[in-house]
Amino acid sequence: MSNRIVNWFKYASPQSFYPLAGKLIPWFWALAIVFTVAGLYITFFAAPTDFQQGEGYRIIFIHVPAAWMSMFIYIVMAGWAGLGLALNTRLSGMMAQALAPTGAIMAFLSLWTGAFWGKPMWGAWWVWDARLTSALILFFLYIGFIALQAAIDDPRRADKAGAILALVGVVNVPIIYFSVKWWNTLHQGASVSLTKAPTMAATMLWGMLIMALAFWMYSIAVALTRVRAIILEREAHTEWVKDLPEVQGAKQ
Amino acid sequence: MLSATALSCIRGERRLFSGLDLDVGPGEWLHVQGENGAGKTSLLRILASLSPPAEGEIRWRGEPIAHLAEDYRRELLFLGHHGAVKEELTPYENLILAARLDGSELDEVEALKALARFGLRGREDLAVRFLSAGQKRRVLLARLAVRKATLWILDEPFTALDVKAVEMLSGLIVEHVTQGGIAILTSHQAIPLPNGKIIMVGA
Amino acid sequence: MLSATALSCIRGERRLFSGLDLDVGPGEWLHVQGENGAGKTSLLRILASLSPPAEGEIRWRGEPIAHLAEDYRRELLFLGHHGAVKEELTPYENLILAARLDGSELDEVEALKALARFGLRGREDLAVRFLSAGQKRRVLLARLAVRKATLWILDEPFTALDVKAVEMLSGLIVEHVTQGGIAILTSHQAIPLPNGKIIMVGA
Amino acid sequence: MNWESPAAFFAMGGYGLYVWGSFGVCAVLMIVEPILASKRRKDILRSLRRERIAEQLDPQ
Amino acid sequence: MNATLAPILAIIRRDLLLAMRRKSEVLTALFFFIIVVSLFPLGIGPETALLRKIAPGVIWVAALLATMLGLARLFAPDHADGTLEQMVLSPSPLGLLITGKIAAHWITTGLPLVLLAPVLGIQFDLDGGALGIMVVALLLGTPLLSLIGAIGAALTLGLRGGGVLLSLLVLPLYVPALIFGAGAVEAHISGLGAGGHLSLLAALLALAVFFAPWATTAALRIAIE
Amino acid sequence: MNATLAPILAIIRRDLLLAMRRKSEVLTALFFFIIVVSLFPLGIGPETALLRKIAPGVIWVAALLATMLGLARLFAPDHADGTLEQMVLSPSPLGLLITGKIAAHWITTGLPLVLLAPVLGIQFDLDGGALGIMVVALLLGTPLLSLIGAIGAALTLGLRGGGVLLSLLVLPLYVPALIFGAGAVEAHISGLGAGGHLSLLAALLALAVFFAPWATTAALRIAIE
Ligand code: HEM
Ligand SMILES: Nc1ncnc2c1ncn2[C@@H]1O[C@H](COP(=O)(O)OP(=O)(O)OP(=O)(O)O)[C@@H](O)[C@H]1O
Ligand SMILES: Nc1ncnc2c1ncn2[C@@H]1O[C@H](COP(=O)(O)OP(=O)(O)OP(=O)(O)O)[C@@H](O)[C@H]1O
Ligand SMILES: [Mg+2]
Ligand SMILES: [Mg+2]
Repeated sequence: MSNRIVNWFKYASPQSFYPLAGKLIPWFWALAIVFTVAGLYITFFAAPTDFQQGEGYRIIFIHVPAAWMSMFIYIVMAGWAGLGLALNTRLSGMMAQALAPTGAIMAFLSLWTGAFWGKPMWGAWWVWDARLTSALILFFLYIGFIALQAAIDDPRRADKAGAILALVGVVNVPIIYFSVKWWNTLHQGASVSLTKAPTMAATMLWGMLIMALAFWMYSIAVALTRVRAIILEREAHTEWVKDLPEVQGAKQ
Repeated sequence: MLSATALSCIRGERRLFSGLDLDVGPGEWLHVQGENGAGKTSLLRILASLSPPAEGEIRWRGEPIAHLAEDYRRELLFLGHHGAVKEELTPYENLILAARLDGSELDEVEALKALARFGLRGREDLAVRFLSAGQKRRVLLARLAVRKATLWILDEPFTALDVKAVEMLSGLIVEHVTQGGIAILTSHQAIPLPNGKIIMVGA
Repeated sequence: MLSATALSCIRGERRLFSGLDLDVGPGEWLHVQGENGAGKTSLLRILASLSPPAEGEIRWRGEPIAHLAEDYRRELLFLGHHGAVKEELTPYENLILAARLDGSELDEVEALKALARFGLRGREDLAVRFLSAGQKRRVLLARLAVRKATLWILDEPFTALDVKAVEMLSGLIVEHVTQGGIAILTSHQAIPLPNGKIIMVGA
Repeated sequence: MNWESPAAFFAMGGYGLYVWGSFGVCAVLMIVEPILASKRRKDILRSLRRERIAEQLDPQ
Repeated sequence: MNATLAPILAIIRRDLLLAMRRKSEVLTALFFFIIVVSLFPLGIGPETALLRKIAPGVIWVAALLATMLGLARLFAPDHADGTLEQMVLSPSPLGLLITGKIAAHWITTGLPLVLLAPVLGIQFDLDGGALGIMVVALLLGTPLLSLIGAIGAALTLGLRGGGVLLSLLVLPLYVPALIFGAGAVEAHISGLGAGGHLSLLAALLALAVFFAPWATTAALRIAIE
Repeated sequence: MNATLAPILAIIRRDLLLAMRRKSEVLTALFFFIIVVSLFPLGIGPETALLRKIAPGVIWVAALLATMLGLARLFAPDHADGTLEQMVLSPSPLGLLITGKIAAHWITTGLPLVLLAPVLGIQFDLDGGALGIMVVALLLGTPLLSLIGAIGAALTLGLRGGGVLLSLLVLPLYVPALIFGAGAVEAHISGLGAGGHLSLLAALLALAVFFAPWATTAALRIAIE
């Protein structure tokens, strides 16, 4: 029992996590590529034309996974941040920092693909729909987190400040979501409303799920790559980094 | 009474000092010496519990200061580079407010006496921002005369003071120490204080 | 070369000094002395043309400085309480930018040499806000080594400096003066400078 | 296969701009992001190696 | 009880004294509010019907920006002159002192806005009932803005991009307050009743009262270290 | 010519370097703009027709506030750390240095707003032509905002209520820019043609280019003394 805890903490140290991440990264890349290929096949070849939206609906296969990931990554990020604050482990802050840009990109993608979908479907790049608005705010929360960490030089302080912000944000995300939803439904104007996508054929559902898996694997792979860079940056002066083969190596 | 063992301090990637031990008891004062950038200010802030040491432990009356918290802070008076002096307020108001922050009400007469002692007679009601560099420092230092604290930690208290003020402040410190207080201070100037302990930081 | 006649200065309703005459020529330095709040800083700012005197006139090479304007400022280097040092920039960048403000491009080697001379080797690329109190002052003072100016007006240049830096700065001032420059400065500390002119302000 | 020709595939039934605008940006970001992330690691590794060499060159 | 209240009151008194000394600060936060609200008719045009429709939104956004403007100076002066250090070293718990500062901030910026809002509402041709709802909503909402804002102010303390970074952090968090606050008035106007919105605002306020001082204190400790 | 340009360019380079060092500052002024614009729909409601109507006004008010927010830091840091004194003592004429500072302010705050405005216009469902007019109007208007703002920033330098007093001084002066700027877009939408508004904006800009640096310099000299 206690043995297992010790084991867990072992991987919570940057020193042992660094090589572990290095070993895991290729696997996640492989999975990401496999799922992407399969997902793209379903997207463009297996899935039939939608009778209502023509070919335009195929955007859904990246739009929805991106939207899901943007929300999921924020929660994971806040989780790491909270763990770092509570247990004072160095790795947690680094993980949170590594996840933020990926989450921001996912949020951006959900906005971008949504806009490129909205234009042909609704005739507008943007409407102030509840879901759209809260996705936009989530994007701002990511940018705020990144900007705050970038503005603090001392990494330890940056981690703690970022953790507080992430926790405050994670409390607020559902509040924001429901408030926006309520705001929108209470006085829905005569303007466009979100036309519900037609009940999806099984292929579509599968396509979306597989693409979501691809996005998931991709996010993990990138975040691990980034966390390795962050570990090196922060631990540059330590002995174990100086002893790494990458650093010792005769490569130019 | 205040003792520290194996303190070390890291700023950025630079190790300012390590393995630093110190021990000051009642009636003693400690002169922290070292070059510019040696880490004196950093050490004083650590001793005042404003920032944690990279390694090592600090004890006050035998207890780690991290545990004591409030009980330590109640006995401590720390004056740093920055004055905690509000430029918009008068010296008198500054003194009153500082006392209130410490949880005590300052008597009017006492406040005026302290200011006069620091040569601010006639400037009690002038906003601090009009004062000269030395007068600003005096406003800050006047807290020494009104706040009852056992441990004084003073970072370069003598800067910007003229000769008379330096003597007066030295007198105050001597008085505090002979009454069983403790003072820890830094200064690059020659100061007219008798036999204190000395600790070198850095190098 | 710099002469002032019947200067007076009023702050609020307080007359800090009046009827003050001074005259410094090439190869001389002037020590402005006085208690805290006597009006030394005020005098230096007046001499640097940063604020006008209540009465009196200041002449440089025989001409009133008000007429000379740019021609006076070109020969003048004024360093006050505030550093004109940007906390976000490194010492190196600060030096380069200050030179550019004076209308000259500073050579990289020269800048690094000046910083090294002021004991900032190894801190050239660290943002100033991480530096210690004394190191910040050194960044400011490094301008003395790179800017060619005849008249130096320095307000408490020795504050916060350690013993070694005080000596180095004194050396620099002596060098400047023996090469025919002029220095006007204030300081409450004892400073290792030989025979200068002295002027008392206030009281 | 529901595409008659590559041209039809790229036209996306008239929605080409929108579909490829979405997938294109998505692809670009997902290629650039990992490149930037691994470049960040390579940069720090390079400076660490340089530091090590400088240390060895240092006398004493 | 007294031991809890005394430090809070001491800080409130101190900050009010400082605000009085800087006189212009309180007044001008108010004027900023007035000017922003008055700018809209200039930018949008004078149609009364249109203006009445956007009035609650505009007033709330202006209140939000006016609060935010003062936030940058909530802790910054105390940080720069070392008072914050002295507060950390004070025998009173830091959390109480911080609560006092937040309260003082509300008294000097939020409260005046609440008192002035009806006048501005009249400019936009709102009726009596709507004005009443607006005041109640602002009374619940402005403390919420101060509380949330304090977290942002503490997090960005002493940072380079300070002032503007602060708005980036805080404004997204202000969204629920804005929606329920402006929504309350609109709901009243459209005859739906403002009760739901107001109770949600109150619930958010209650949450913030417990949570925000804690987060602020934690952030300040980091800034000082 | 070169003697005129050199100090201006030196200051621009210096201020851009500082802006880059404070990284977040440029980006976040932009985000402030985005967020303020996005707040309005939240306050007012999501009706597209209504939003399209108020869009030019909202975007202009937001541009104005975003510019104004940066103004407080236009001279204040240089004043606090003594750089302004050194500028006064510099052999180059103060007026030129100040012109450089104003130009740098526009490059770091005004220009990004101009570039971003079309995206926000799209959110409010403006059509291509209106977007074009808006960009031109902002291109003429934002330098005007920087120039006028600089006067206000200089006048309030070192004063107690500084930041907020500044907005009190500057916002009324911004009113013509707001009216013609937002008016241009509205005139275009209602089919009246934006030419008149735009030439008035250009005339104001020409006036300000000559007048504002001089007034700013005079105000700064007073502040320093
Ligand atoms: C900028 C514009 C858009 C943004 C920011 C956006 C955002 C989102 C988000 C956050 C989700 C996940 C919500 C959830 O799982 O509860 C989502 C799902 C979805 N969106 Fe969008 N969206 C946009 C435009 C569109 C458009 C134009 C359409 C279709 C015409 C659309 C159709 C869908 C569908 C079908 C789902 C999945 C349904 C579900 O999981 O409930 N979205 N979008
Ligand atoms: N991020 C950093 N990276 C490297 N060095 C740093 C960093 N932050 C601070 N330092 C160094 O830490 C030291 C801090 O010194 P401190 O302020 O304690 O000096 P001091 O002894 O009080 O000096 P002074 O006599 O000048 O007041 C300085 O030498 C500074 O250059
Ligand atoms: N508005 C005012 N009303 C009255 N006195 C004022 C006013 N403004 C400034 N003073 C006084 O003017 C003097 C300014 O002195 P100055 O800063 O020149 O002194 P200094 O000789 O440089 O002193 P230090 O050695 O402390 O630097 C101070 O005594 C200050 O109290
Ligand atoms: Mg120090
Ligand atoms: Mg002085």
